[in-house]
Amino acid sequence: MQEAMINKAKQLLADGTVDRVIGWKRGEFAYDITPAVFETAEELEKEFVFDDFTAANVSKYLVKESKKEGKILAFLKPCDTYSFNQLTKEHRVVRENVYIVGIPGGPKLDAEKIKAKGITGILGVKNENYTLKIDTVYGEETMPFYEAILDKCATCKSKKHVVYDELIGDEGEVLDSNRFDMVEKLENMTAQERYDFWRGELSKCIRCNACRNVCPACTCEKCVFDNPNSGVENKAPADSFEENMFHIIRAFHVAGRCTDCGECSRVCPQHIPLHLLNRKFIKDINSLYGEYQAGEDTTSRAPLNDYKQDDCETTVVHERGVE
Amino acid sequence: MDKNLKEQVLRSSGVNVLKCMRCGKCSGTCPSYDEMEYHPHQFVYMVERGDIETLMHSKSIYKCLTCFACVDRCPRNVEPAKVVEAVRLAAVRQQGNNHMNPNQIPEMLDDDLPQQAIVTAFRKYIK
Amino acid sequence: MQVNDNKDFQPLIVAFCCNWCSYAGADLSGTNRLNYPTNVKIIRVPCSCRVNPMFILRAFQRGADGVILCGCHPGDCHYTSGNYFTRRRMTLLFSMLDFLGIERDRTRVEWVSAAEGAKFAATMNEFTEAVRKLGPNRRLEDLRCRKQ
Amino acid sequence: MKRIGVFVCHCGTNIAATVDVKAVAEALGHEPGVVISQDYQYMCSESGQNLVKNAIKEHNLTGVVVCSCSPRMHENTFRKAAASAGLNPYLVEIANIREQCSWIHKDIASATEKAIILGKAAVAKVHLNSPLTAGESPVVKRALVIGGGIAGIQTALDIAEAGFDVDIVEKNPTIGGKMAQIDKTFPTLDCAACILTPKMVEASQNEHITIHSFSEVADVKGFVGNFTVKIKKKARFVDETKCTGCGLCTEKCPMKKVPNEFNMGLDNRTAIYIPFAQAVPKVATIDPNYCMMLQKGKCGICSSVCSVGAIDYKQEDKIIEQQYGAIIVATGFNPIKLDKYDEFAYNQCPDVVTSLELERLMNAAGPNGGTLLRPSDKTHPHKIVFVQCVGSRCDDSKGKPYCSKICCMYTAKHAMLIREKYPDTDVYVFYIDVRTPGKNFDEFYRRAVEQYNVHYIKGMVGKVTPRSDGKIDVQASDLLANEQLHIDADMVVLAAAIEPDKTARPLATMLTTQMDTNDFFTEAHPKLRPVESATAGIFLSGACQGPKDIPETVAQASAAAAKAIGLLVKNSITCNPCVAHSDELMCNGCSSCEKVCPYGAITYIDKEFRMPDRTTAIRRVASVNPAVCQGCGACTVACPSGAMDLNGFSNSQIMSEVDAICK
Repeated sequence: MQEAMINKAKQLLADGTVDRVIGWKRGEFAYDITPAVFETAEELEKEFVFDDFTAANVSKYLVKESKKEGKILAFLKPCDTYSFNQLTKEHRVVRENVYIVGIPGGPKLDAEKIKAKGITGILGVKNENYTLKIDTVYGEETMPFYEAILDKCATCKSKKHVVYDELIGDEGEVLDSNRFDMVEKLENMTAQERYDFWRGELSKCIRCNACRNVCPACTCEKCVFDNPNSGVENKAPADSFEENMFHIIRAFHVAGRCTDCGECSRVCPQHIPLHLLNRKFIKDINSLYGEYQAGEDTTSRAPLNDYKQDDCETTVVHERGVE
Repeated sequence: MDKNLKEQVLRSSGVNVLKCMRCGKCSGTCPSYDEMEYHPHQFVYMVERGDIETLMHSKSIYKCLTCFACVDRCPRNVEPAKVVEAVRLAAVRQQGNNHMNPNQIPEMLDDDLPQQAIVTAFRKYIK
Repeated sequence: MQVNDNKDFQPLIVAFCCNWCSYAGADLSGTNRLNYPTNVKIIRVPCSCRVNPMFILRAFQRGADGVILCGCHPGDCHYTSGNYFTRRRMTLLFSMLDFLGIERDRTRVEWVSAAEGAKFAATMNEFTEAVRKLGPNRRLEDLRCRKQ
Repeated sequence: MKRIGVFVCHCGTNIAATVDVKAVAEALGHEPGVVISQDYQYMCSESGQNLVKNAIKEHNLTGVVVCSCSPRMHENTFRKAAASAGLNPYLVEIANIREQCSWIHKDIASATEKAIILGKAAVAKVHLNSPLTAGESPVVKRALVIGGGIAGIQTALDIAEAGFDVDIVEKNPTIGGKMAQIDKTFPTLDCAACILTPKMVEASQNEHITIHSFSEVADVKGFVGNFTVKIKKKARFVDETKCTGCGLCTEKCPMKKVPNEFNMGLDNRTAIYIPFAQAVPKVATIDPNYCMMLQKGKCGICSSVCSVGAIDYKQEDKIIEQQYGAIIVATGFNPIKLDKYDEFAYNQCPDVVTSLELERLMNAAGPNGGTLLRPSDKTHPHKIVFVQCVGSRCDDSKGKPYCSKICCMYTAKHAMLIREKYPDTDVYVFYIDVRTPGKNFDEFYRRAVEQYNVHYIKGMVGKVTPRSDGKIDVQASDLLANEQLHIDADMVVLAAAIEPDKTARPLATMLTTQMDTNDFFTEAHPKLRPVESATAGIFLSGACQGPKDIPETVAQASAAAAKAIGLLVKNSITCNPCVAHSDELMCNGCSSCEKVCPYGAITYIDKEFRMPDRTTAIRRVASVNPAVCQGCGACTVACPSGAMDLNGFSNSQIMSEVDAICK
């Protein structure tokens, strides 16, 4: 796959279709893979990486990159295409300046899950018949492949590319996922249990802003939490409420725009399941205002920027069973 | 007037009789009109008033062909044929009142009565 | 189940009222001398759709025990569509607060027209009582702000 | 730090009886920034106002808080007082301690405490108030009327009468609209053409009125007082300025088999045509779908017979652009299509006609020269059945949910005219209800029954079946006689529901005006502002707002004209300064705000920004037109970055009120 992508990129650079390529390169560790921009065939040969750890969604980088001179090639996984479409809809990326090559999606691996098995010093991995062979400095280790995949991949919603200029590999389909299971489980708890659950999770927040910085829906020129005129400016969680406020408002601001790409939870260093907040909004929107998948197209109206005269009243919340 | 009966008819038909604007198109379109004592629009109105028993005892409920012309043409989607059907159903359900009691059987028996008739009678009335 | 009904607790209620219907409705309940508790403090906004979820969270953060939002009845908005947006936003916000385990009765949206002075007073009485029963807001409070 | 003055009003005993006003003034005097805190018996009285004015001057105040009655009562009073003392009026805030405090509470201690908190909130807010200036925007003294039916004509005439220029845009080759097709009018039975055509001529001759016939509105930009409209003048292949309307071309045109839309397709016209004798402008138009010259390049007869050389086969659509101060929508109505009502056999039998077709059949200028004949065999009908409410008052899935309003009356008119002219003809009207509210309307209907012996039968027709002998079997129930009827009619006339013109929906989008689910334009207030749309500067005239008969249409047309004139006489409009504005440095250009704006006040511009690294970047940012924005604030919540804020009710102002109350 990596080979095919490098060749495609080289070809498109050579024939002048694109001037730059956004892909991924390796950091200090085998599993430490970050988005990077390449300008020459040599750079691509040397550093371009695409493997089971390549989970990062590059669409957000295109907000800046697509506004630069010339055209950029972007390799987008199915989930990334939803983010890209949503950004196009919000005029955040310049579609004409991006050449999209759709590439197959995950499941991608979660290095944390491998480490949790006590496996350290990871040098590389190989998936052999769904057994993960892990090459470490201490020798080879194995574990079942599916035990090591990212949570966001375990509840994958779609293998379909909603936007692309060309595809490498076959087109997939929208999947029936069980992504709302955990939300439902929480909904069925008592209010006290839910409160305890979230207090436990959110109190771990260190306000590193990684969730905000990785989120393809959080592309504000300046975040309200950094805006002195907003009245809610704050940099760090000084008390138990501020992270509540931060995460509720962040989820509210991306409600109806979040494509459920799962990056927020993937990057959270404290392992807070932030995606559950977004999914709660998605689930509510689907059930109250009709099925809506952000990023599926570039023309539909976002549910929070829309209304029907016979929408339900807010009392639907109060009328839900016992607390 | 039996309120439960009205509710039963409304429930089993699924029809909101209050949507009727009394235009009479159902009766205007009904092929069995002349056969019926109560006509489709009257069915709807009488159900609205709760006068179900009169309808149940009228032969009209068996004259409806269930051709659905009234359902198709009603400007307000009231679906009169479903009301007729529901009244018919109410009548069928009330046949439970004339159940046969097994104790009555011996005196009804005579040599001319075919056995099959007894079996049929039970099947029909016991429920 | 609430064991005691917090008879002596004086909750702090913040009410956001739209200028055209609900604020006028609140004025009317004053004109008609209809009582409701002093716990309720009204903030005037041009339209219910001006109310940002941040205002509501901020009120809770700073120690409000209940927040109620009043606007024109759907279809009667002075700005034609404002309250329809309010309805969607608040439904989702309240649902999220519920999801986070915050007591549902601390938040409410009520449509009060300029003619409904009696409804305004009744709503405020009822809402204050409901919040009183819940007791002080602990789950959404910034304790730091109370220390002063 | 602001220098704030606090003024607590006793309102006689209205406030002072339950609120300790001295204590309030005392407590608020200790708030940060407050330099003077006073109480007075009647703050709104002249001496009370002088107290405020003097304090402003004496203490050099930069903010004023008045604790008094509702701002809905006296906010303006105190704003004016402040302005006269040289303080920006928007630096005044009111704390409502009467309606929302003293009048609803009995306990002095707690009411006083609450009054102090309300005062503190107002002080906190006024700290963040900034001076606002009501902007002014100029008014272009020209109006645009969209639609040239009786509504549009009347509106245009009234506006022209007041001395303003007005343009009519009509999509058809002639103005006149539906009324031109009508034979007689109820309830007086005078001839429609006799009262309409003089108005059409008057419109064409008025020096203030320009008629753009065969034209459509292509684009609308701008806002109240200053709309920029693109009008598409469709190619009619005839030079309007040269054509004299002599009609020779229409006589000579060899293509004579074109369905005549003016006569509802009941007869034919030629490919080059003038819709009717009194058309305005009386100019020929070539129908490119049928013209052999335009289709095949062969013919050219019209060009050769035209003595003034008006024919131009190469004419193309032309876009003209014009500025307007006000726009009046008068797009009117159409009868609905009857395709889905199979039971009435409209598509099967030529003798089943709509009421508008009947108008043409009976019109002296119609296909039969005014003699009522069956379309199928041109014989005289002896039995005619009228069916009311076809497609009106239906469930949404079956037709239109509303009453079309005009059918009861025009059917009575038709029935009466037929009985008058052909006494040997039996007329039956099947009705659900006869609705005749209006001056002399019920009397008119009663005349149809009592004087003309029209048979009114309560009950809807169930089925219409054309028979092989040429008769039409009409099956219906007579609900009062409780019997089913079969009438062997010669003709059936269907009172088809009316619906807004199809061009209305895209127009509403261009104008950013609201429509209801039936595509009728929504008025700004159903009772008090019935001829204005919610969008400033857009007015509604005639049936585009809801079903209307001619008198109502004309009344509304004149009312809309009056409202438009009220706008046009102004040289400029003062804008509400409490409007939204966007901080360009923070705006993402994501279009969320635009989507929720009911007034279309937000547009986007590409703006160049200097980046920290000294490069420049072009970003799409929102820009609010203060003349259009009404200040609801929907956009401020839709904006995720907080770039959008509202003057007078800013995020930080409301937040500071919240903080003051919750302290």
